[in-house]
Amino acid sequence: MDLLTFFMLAVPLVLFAAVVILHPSPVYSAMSLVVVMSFLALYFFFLDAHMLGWFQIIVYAGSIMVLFLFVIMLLNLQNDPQEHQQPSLRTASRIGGAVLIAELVFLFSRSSSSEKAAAELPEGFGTVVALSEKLFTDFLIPFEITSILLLIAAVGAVVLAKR
Amino acid sequence: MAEALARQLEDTLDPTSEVMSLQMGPSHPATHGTVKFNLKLDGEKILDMDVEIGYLHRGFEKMCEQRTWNHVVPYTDRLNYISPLINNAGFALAAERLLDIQAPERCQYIRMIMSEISRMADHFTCLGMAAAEAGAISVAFYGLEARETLFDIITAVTGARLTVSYARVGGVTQDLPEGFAERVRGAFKDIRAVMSDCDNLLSKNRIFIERMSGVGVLSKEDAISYGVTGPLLRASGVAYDVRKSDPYLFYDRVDFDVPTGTEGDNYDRFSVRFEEIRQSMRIIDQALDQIPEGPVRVDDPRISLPQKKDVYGNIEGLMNHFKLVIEGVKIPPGEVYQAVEGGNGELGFYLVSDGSGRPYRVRVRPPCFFGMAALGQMLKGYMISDIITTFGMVNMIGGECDR
Amino acid sequence: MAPISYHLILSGILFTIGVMGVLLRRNTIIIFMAIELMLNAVNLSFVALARHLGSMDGQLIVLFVMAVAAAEAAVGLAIILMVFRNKETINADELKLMRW
Amino acid sequence: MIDIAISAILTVFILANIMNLGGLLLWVERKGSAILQDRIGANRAALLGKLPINIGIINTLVADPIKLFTKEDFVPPNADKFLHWMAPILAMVPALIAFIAIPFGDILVIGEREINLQAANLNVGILYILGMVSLGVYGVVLAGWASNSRWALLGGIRASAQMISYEIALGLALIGVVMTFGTLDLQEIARAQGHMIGGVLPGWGIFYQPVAFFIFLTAGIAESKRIPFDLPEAEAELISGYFTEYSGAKQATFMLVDFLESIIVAGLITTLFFGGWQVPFLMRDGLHLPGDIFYPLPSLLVTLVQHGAFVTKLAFFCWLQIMIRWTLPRFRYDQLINLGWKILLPIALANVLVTGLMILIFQA
Repeated sequence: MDLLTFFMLAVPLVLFAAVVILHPSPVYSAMSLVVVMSFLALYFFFLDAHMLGWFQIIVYAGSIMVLFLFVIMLLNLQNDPQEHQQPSLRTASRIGGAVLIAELVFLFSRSSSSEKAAAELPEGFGTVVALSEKLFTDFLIPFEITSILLLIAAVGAVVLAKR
Repeated sequence: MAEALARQLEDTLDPTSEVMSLQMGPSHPATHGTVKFNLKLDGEKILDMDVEIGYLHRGFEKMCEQRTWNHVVPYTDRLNYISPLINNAGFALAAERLLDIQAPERCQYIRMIMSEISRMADHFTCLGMAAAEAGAISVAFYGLEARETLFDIITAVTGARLTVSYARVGGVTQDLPEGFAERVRGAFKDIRAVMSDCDNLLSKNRIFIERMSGVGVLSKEDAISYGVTGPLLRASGVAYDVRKSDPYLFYDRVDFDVPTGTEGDNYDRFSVRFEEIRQSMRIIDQALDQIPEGPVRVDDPRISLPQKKDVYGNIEGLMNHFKLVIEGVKIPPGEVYQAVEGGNGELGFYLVSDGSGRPYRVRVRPPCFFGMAALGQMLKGYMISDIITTFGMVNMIGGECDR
Repeated sequence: MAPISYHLILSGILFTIGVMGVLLRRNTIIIFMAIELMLNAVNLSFVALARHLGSMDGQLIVLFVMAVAAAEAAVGLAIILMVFRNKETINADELKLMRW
Repeated sequence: MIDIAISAILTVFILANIMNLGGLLLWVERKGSAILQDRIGANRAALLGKLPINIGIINTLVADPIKLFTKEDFVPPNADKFLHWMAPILAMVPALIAFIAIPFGDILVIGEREINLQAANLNVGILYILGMVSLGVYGVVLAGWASNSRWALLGGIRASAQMISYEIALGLALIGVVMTFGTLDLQEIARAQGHMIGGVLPGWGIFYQPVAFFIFLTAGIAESKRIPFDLPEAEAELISGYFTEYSGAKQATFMLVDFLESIIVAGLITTLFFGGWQVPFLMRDGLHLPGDIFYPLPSLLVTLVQHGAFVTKLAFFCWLQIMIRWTLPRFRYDQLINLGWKILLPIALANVLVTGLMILIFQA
């Protein structure tokens, strides 16, 4: 993946991620997050994770975020009236976050492109076959546990929402 | 009033309240006949429902006091405008009871036949529109087609589709046209075909049954205490039909059943109306066999208008005509309540006469008014979609309900 | 292929934005979205490392993270709905009591 | 370079055709319903003054868009202007671009070059279409929210719940198909249906996955929000649901999206269950009739016949959806959700299980 593509994806990612946490309207936040998810999916494509890219769109952009929107609309949330939090904590977190990001950007400018080159990709990297072969052999037990977790979550959500 | 309005506004604007207040109507596609529902909703569930009627109030009862008895007849057309012939007959019957006369036998049969044809048209409209609002639009057009064949017959008899003004005190305006019986029986063939189509498309349709059954339940006791009549009451299991319990015209000479439901839900209402169309056809069939030849108006110059040739030909006829038109039929003082079975239930005319040519007081008991009163009770706890089907089955006709 | 550090730093920036969202916002749904953002930042580094090392393991972890995130979103949003029903607010500052 | 050009040409070809088909469907819906209901239907607007023949089709294809696109574009005063404007676009784009993964023919041979008749040759075509379908919900939901109208909001909420619920049944029905054919590539799936079962029965997906077909049809109609699943826009209940507050071109867009979605559903049904562009007995080199009879045919003719077959099947399923739309009443919200979760989902799961068992049995 060349640098131009990287920046074409990275800049909107950061911008929309910022909109997610800064916009007063929850709907705009959610929609920005959808954009972030979609850009991440593109990012995954360029990192040769084709399957994951589609999963990212279907699962995150297609389902989880619709769920968020559904709840926002169901509660009919308007813009946040005011954020009444301890101002000191607010300032501290703002400064801390800004410093951290600045540090990362600084690191970024310092990082050289003379690192160890990426490994050669094996045949069929990131395809359905490669993914599922691993999934159903090495990761079989985690896979089953995850499925049980999903089931529990589904039951839990139904029970909670019904009460 | 202002306080209530303010509270309502507050409810509407409160963003954190999960209860959403929604005003359905008066120009909502489902509120045909202009009516407004003030809803309190939790998601799609109806917490509270307030029915607001009166958008079509025209002062019918007051208007009648300014007109002679026969001039009231066109106003009655505008009550339940789908079945105006029943209203005509009801008003004429009431006036005749005040006069203490009987219309000629042929006239009574004609009124009965035309009432039943109107009832069928009414039920077809109700069922078709209910289906259309449930989404099955094709069925609505089939129902309208059947109604149109009936309206054709009505046009042939009366000269108008809706504003028929067919009855007069002491008779009807004109005799039946040539070949009426054959025409009606021919139309029945088409109607039976339409009904079997509707049967296949709706009565056996799983989606439709689930939309209708168990929805808008009105118990027998509630129905009676709300004063609901007609198909609504019969669907709740009370076999009350004015035609049976208090026969007018010659309903005691024909054989017919009063279909009833068991649950009091929309599906029962649907079935009751559907079955009533069949019973109406039975009644008309028998009446067409029994109908005698003879005059269609009472032979009394104080009540019936003279022949046109007398009006134009001799002074007595002209004067008679003049007196009847300008002063009206003189009905002796008294009061009367005459009920007929309208498309939606007991349609009652309470008339008071002071002996002049005009009614002193006219009061109509509109059948769907009581259905609308019970609507809130029927729908509490159900969903928005159920309003549509239940309201369709109550079959509110604005002209009748608001007068 | 851009150097691996680029991807990791981008991931770090996204994660920081997520953390700031949690700290700054008081609307639980937005906090929740910020958490999703953090999860995605981590996913990003997993995928980048998987690409760098030429091994599928990273991608598989991401798959699991997605499944868990879906479960988390379902339960979390159900909880938020419940809280809103009981408290009529989803402002994190007003939800001080653990029991409701 | 030439490959890119070919892809571009194919994409333009598909988009142009699909847009036309969408407009045509509007006419079929009007005229077809009129025939069904004993009405006359769209018949105003004649070509060159008064022609003896009624060409209502001109009306719906030309006059209607002109009328809709020149109407005032009204935005409610308290609406969210930006999202109100974005929503139709967000609804339209996924519906349009989903088509590029659907193959509409086998290969077209021009000189030495073999062109795969599929605008984008995606090896995960099914996932792509699922992704696009799941993105399509945003336009609807945002339209409902941005209009700042209670009716629209109710429509938006209904739409989001309905589309998420039925996506699951849709996806599980697809898994049965994917298991049968062992690929996610729609062109490969279409090619795999070219054989004959027992020499007479075409090897179409419906004969392997009949249950999945019915689930897919049901869930597909639900995804395209048409009767009996048109609750988000149920005109008797919610006026127009999520696009109550839209007018002019934007409303036309939403209407067109409905048709586009039903064309996608028809295209997917055709490809997955009815052999796509396959014609029974017709192979790439000619007609193979039972009993080893073989008529060689020119490659171009075969391609044209196959494309014709695809279009015919597509048209049939579009028509089928329109007929369903004019026949059935619509569900109620709770019944709809029940149907999705309590009936379709278990059946789809059982179908996946049975398919897996069958594959195990027949491979062993």
